[in-house]
Amino acid sequence: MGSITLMHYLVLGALLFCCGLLTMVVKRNAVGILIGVELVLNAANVNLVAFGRYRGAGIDGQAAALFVIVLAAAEAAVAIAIFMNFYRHLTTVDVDRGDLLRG
Amino acid sequence: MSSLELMLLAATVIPLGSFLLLALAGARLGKPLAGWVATAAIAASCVLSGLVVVRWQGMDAAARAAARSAPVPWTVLGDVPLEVGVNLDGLTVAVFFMVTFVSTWIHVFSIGYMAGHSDEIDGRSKFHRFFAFLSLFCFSMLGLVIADSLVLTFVFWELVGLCSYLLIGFYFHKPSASAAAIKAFVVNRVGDMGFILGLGMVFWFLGDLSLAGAARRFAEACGDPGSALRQAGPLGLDMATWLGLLLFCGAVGKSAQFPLHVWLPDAMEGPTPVSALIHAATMVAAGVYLVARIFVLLTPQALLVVAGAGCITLTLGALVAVVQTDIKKVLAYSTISQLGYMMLGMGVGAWIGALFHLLTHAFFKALMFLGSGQVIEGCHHEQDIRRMGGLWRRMPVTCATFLIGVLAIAGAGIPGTSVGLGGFFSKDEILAVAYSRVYGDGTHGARPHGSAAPAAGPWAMTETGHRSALTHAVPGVEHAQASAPLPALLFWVPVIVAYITPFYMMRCWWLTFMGRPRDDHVHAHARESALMVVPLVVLAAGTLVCGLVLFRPLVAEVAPAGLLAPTVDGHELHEVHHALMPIVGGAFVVGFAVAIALYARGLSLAAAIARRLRPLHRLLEHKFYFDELYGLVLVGGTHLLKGLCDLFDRIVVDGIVDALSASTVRLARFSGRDLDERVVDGAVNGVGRTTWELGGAAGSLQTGRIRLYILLAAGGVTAMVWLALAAGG
Amino acid sequence: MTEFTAQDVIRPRWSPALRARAIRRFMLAGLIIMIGTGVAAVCLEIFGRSLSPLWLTVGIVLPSVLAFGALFVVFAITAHALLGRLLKRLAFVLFIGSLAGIVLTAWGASLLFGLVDRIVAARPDPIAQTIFGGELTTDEIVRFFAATPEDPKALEAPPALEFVAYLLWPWQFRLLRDLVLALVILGFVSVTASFAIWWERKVAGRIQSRLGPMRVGGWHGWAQGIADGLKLVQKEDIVPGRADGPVFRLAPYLVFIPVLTAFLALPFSDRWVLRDLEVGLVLVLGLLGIDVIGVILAGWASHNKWSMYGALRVAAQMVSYEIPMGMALLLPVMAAGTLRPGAIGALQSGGFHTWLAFCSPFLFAAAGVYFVASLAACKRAPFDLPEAESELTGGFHTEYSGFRWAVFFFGEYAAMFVVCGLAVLLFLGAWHSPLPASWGESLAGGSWWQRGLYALLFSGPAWFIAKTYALLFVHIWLRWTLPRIRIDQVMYACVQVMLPMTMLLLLGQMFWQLLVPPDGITARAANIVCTLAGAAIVAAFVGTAGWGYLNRRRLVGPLAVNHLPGS
Amino acid sequence: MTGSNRLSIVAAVLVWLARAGPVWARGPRGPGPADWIGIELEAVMFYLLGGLAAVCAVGCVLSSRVVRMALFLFGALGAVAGLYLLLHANFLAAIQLIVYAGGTLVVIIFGIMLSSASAAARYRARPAEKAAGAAVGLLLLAGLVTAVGRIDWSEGIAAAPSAPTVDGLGRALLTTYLVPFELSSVLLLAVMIGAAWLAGSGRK
Repeated sequence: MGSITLMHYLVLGALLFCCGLLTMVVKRNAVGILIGVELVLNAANVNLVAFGRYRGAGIDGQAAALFVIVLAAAEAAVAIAIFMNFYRHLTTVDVDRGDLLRG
Repeated sequence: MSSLELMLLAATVIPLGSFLLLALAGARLGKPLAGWVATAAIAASCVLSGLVVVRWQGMDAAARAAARSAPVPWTVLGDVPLEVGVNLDGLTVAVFFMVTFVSTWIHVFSIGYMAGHSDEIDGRSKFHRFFAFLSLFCFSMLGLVIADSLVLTFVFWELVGLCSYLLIGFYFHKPSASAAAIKAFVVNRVGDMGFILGLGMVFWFLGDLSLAGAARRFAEACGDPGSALRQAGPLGLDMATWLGLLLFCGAVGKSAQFPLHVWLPDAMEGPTPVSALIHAATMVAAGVYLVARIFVLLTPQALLVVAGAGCITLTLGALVAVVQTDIKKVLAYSTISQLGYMMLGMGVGAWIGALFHLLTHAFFKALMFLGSGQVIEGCHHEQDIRRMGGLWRRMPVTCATFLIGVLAIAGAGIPGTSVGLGGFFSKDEILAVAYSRVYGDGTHGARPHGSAAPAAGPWAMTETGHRSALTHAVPGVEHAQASAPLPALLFWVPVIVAYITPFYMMRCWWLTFMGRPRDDHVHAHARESALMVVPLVVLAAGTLVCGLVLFRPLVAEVAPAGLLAPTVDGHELHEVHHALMPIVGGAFVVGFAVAIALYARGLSLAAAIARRLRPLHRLLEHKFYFDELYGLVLVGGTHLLKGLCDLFDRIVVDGIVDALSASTVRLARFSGRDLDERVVDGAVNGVGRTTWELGGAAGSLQTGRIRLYILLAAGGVTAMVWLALAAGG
Repeated sequence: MTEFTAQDVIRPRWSPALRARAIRRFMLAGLIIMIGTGVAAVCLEIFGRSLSPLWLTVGIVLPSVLAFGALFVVFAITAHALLGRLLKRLAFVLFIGSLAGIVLTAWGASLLFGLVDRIVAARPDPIAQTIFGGELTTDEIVRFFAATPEDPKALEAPPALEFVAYLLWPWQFRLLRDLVLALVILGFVSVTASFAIWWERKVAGRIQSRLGPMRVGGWHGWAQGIADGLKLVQKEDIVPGRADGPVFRLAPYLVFIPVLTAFLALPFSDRWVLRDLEVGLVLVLGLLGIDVIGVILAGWASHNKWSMYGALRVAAQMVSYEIPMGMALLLPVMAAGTLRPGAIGALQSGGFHTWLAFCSPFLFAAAGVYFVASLAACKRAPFDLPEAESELTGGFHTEYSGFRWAVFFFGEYAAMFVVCGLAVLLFLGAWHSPLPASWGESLAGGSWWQRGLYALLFSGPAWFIAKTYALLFVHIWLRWTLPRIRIDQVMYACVQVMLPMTMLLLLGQMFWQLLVPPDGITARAANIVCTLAGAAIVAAFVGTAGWGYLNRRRLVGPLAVNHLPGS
Repeated sequence: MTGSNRLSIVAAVLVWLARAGPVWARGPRGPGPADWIGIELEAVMFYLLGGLAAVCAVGCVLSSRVVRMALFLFGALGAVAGLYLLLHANFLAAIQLIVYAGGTLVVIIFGIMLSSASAAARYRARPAEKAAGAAVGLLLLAGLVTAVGRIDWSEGIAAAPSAPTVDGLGRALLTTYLVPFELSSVLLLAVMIGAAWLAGSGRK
């Protein structure tokens, strides 16, 4: 009765994922998009760890999540550096202004 | 590990420590101090190796064998164990001592030399960097000397090459220096390519990478007619010969032998102490050392190639040296020539003689290079001997020591006695062996041992015709030329060159130090540096005594430790010496006399002769056009390859395409115009138009707005999720 | 940043009427929630329905938390209004009382827990579990007390035990235990902070040849810290007009709460620890890292350029120094082979020479590196650039005043205690005394007073706190003796000096552990040398203080001397 | 109401609670894990933490100031760390705090501060975009939840509870995952250099 199953975590992961995606779509601030990405990655991580725990994958889920965390840190550093350059060139962080490559 | 091995190991590692110290903290040590650190390190190594030599002399054969411990297993490559150990024998000890001793004094010299040179690059002193490189070089060279496995040898071999590159290009902001460095590196790579292929063959065929083990396996394999090594390879030579030749390729590169000698003269772009250390005394000798170590892996055919290469090289070097005007270039070509002598010695079986020559040559060539460095430094970087002259007043010590070097390289000595300089003995020994190989009756080998085995084995002929220890080589082996006499050229060419050598050396010395000053400006400013004179004197003293005291016995002792014939029959050697005496005994006198006669009154007489023999002179001046030839062959070869590709493209590929198109045309005609135009064209145009319009539509989506892209992607994912759900029921 | 007028900046916030209204509202809300929850629970009880965890959370747990929160707010506002004046009068009693209360609570709680745990263990049916730990009924407790060795299941119980059973019953729930211990820790942190504030001012005074606070509370102004706290609590609550209100208000708690949480895994002794977590060290480090966010947000939300600069400096400095700090922590972790604080502490029980700092030269050096990095990570002088008052008028907390400012300071002193505690735990023998353990072996298993003596002399929270305070004193000492360095020097020191140094130390320790046999002559020699060096440092430390005390007449002016103890 | 009355009421409640046991513990129950997190408490904690994470995530979407978004992200990260604890991934929880909350988030906030022309600068998306985004997001959520809900996940609840994770994770990283581990170190190095170069390239 009512105990927590993998489904609960998956639903939570889906919710976090959709929120992250929405953040990316709705925010015009570049940093906002980065925050959305972090949410998405966290959603993936929750799923990974939950699968690892509930499907007997042992330590694998956690190891994968660890790599995701590391990659997220790296990604954030590079993204912020790019935003700095963006800001320096366009004096804004509004990503809609960064449409110089439009077709 | 025995204490001797430990001492050698320590002596090897000390320069590495110095390198690390200088690399990490060299800039803080400052200008003179960094140099003294490196000097102290190599001097410590020298003292250690000196102790080793002394103790080695005091040991009997059993103790020497006992002092050598088993190698340490490092790893296993496939099923071939890789072992590391110290190759402790007389040759190692001797060469080790020579390297450390010469290096020490060159270090001392360098401190004085670099003090007068600009060592600033981009406004920062690179003084410590120079000595760091020198230390690294010493470490690599010493490691090469004590390595007992081919793999280790190769590792240190490459390290030595790297150091050479770094030091030649020390003034890397000078285009010529950096070009010379790159040239040396690339040319050496060509040789090393062969070396590494040879290593691969050793690995493949012999399955043992240690020197001793490889030799043993080689002997076994060659004794067995069915073994893979005895299979015929390219050019009608068997695989055993190819193995040796490929290994020899490395030596060709490093020792600047005939096809790959072009880098050495250019390498004179490096600072002069570097030339002395690397391109005269030690590194180039490494090639000869390598051949000595892999001697037992060389078949008679391979030895013949070695001898041939040496013969060509020594001739080439000597001839070019005759017309060179740059003092360092003269020495460089004489180095090439002398290395050719050593290789020739190896090739004809004068194993001991060649190594003996290596050791004596190291001393007097280092001495002369340092002398030239003193001259260049004293004359404000003037290197052209035509503008020197009369320097003996200004530089008496340099002049005298240089003369000792010249005498040594010319093989000066009193014929018929045992009084003479190093070159006198070593060069004559090589010639004597060559003589006995050319004109001997091939039966020498049987005599000293009185052995019943016929002297027909492939490794029978070494030194004075004695049989090698590998007497189990099967008599049935088909090496017809093994016991046949060598071509007479191998004896006569070196003899002639022995006349040329004193000529060009005396020319160099005379033009530099004697006669009248030809350039007042140079002469007026010439001076000797006190610090730099000390190494000159020490090395001169070494040159005077080294031939007699130390090295001959040390080298000769290797034979019992190694795989060569145990004895050198002094008696017989003397006989040959005596026989040779009328032929080469007076060569140095003749050469000196001709040189002095030519140049006693300045350059005019020589210039006149040069004008008379203009084509020959120009040929020599352009160093037999080797650089131009290589440029032509390599660049032209590339063009040729391009042309071939072009032809292939035009004939084969285009042909196929043309044929296809022709058949298509026929097919199209055959199928009829209506069908073609209406259906096919319509379809094609329709596709094109659709694509165009789709592209336009997609282009309008291409807003450059990242959020829109994300939205679209998310929409796509959503659609797919729902589709999958719908499909899954 | 634009110009402000005073009217823009100061937003009047609080008045007695407002206060009363707020109290009424919160109380009402809390009561309604509680009653509602209670009614719901009773209804469920009557109808015998069981709840799924989701509805349990939404229907009962969440409302309970909210109700407690509301009532706590009421309590806080009331206390703020009423107790302030009361506190002023009864400062001494309250201070001593709270100190004693903390100790007694901790002690009593641990006794109670132990007792309840024994009851749980002695129970015949250990399988049945409930939501909060063990379904211990009062009957069982009574039975436990009534049981005799001859008859373990005696049912006849003296009626007096019934009441004891009701008192004991709640203690079996881990949540309640945690709540009690959290309160203890909160109290400890508060006492530490107010004590450290006074201490810092006294030390500063002595170092600067003056007396420091002398009046409040009588003996050497000991109550100054409490008085400061009270003053700050009573100050007007100011939020700059253009500040980002919620963030501005939230920031101090983002600084304070993670540090407080770090006490969760900080062991005061082998048994005085809230949770001896497997990943305790990493957790503490992570929590220490989090309080950067609060500081940055404080600077950002203040809408003041000094605050902003301070915040940027904090971000750069603290994030940078966390790396050498964490890497220096890795050395003892490597030596101990575990991240569990309790295990690391237990390793060092053999006396002065077994402390990890003295086990290898690299650990010895790492202790120093860690200490310097921890100074920077706590924004302490000489690395106090983020709040350099001569440049930034206070840095990130320029705009803060009153209670929030006090929270920042509580957070800072608590963080100092935590980093010093980590140093003590990892390098300086944790809760063990410097005396060799063999001396106290006979005491350890003796009667209760022998065990008490053992705890006092050889191992126990007292030692841990004493050693941590000693390091805290060094923090304070350094602040008043070293000049502040420039921000670029701070970053240089981190990135180009400390980082490579810790990397080398890490490598060195690695090779040390790989190559040096732990019982070999090298290890022993290093141990002896490091121990002697450590002893020399301590001796120098004490000697300097003693020399200063003996020469106080020369060092401090006559006014001060007249008031010094012993004159 | 007198004091004694009040006391008696409290005592009565206590007695009731003690005798009856908590309401919510009445259902049928199997043997729970021996550690202090019982199944039900785990569930409660899941709902609390998951709810916090969800609320913070939604807050991220809805808030218009980027600093607030960062704060919400902080909340979500902390809640996810708590979820890791529930999932017996202690080490991951600590790492989440150190790297994410202590490192990445600081970098993000740093980025916000350095790149905003003014504190109040807000860029609002157009309503149409918002509507489209919301539609897509909700549809996707619905699709995912439907997909998850189709499968019966109740089987296969983890049997082995809290094995020490640090040990296992360390071993796994240096054996099974050695290559990704080394690759990620290389990646971090590259990122470090790249980020430094990118951030510094503008100010010549």
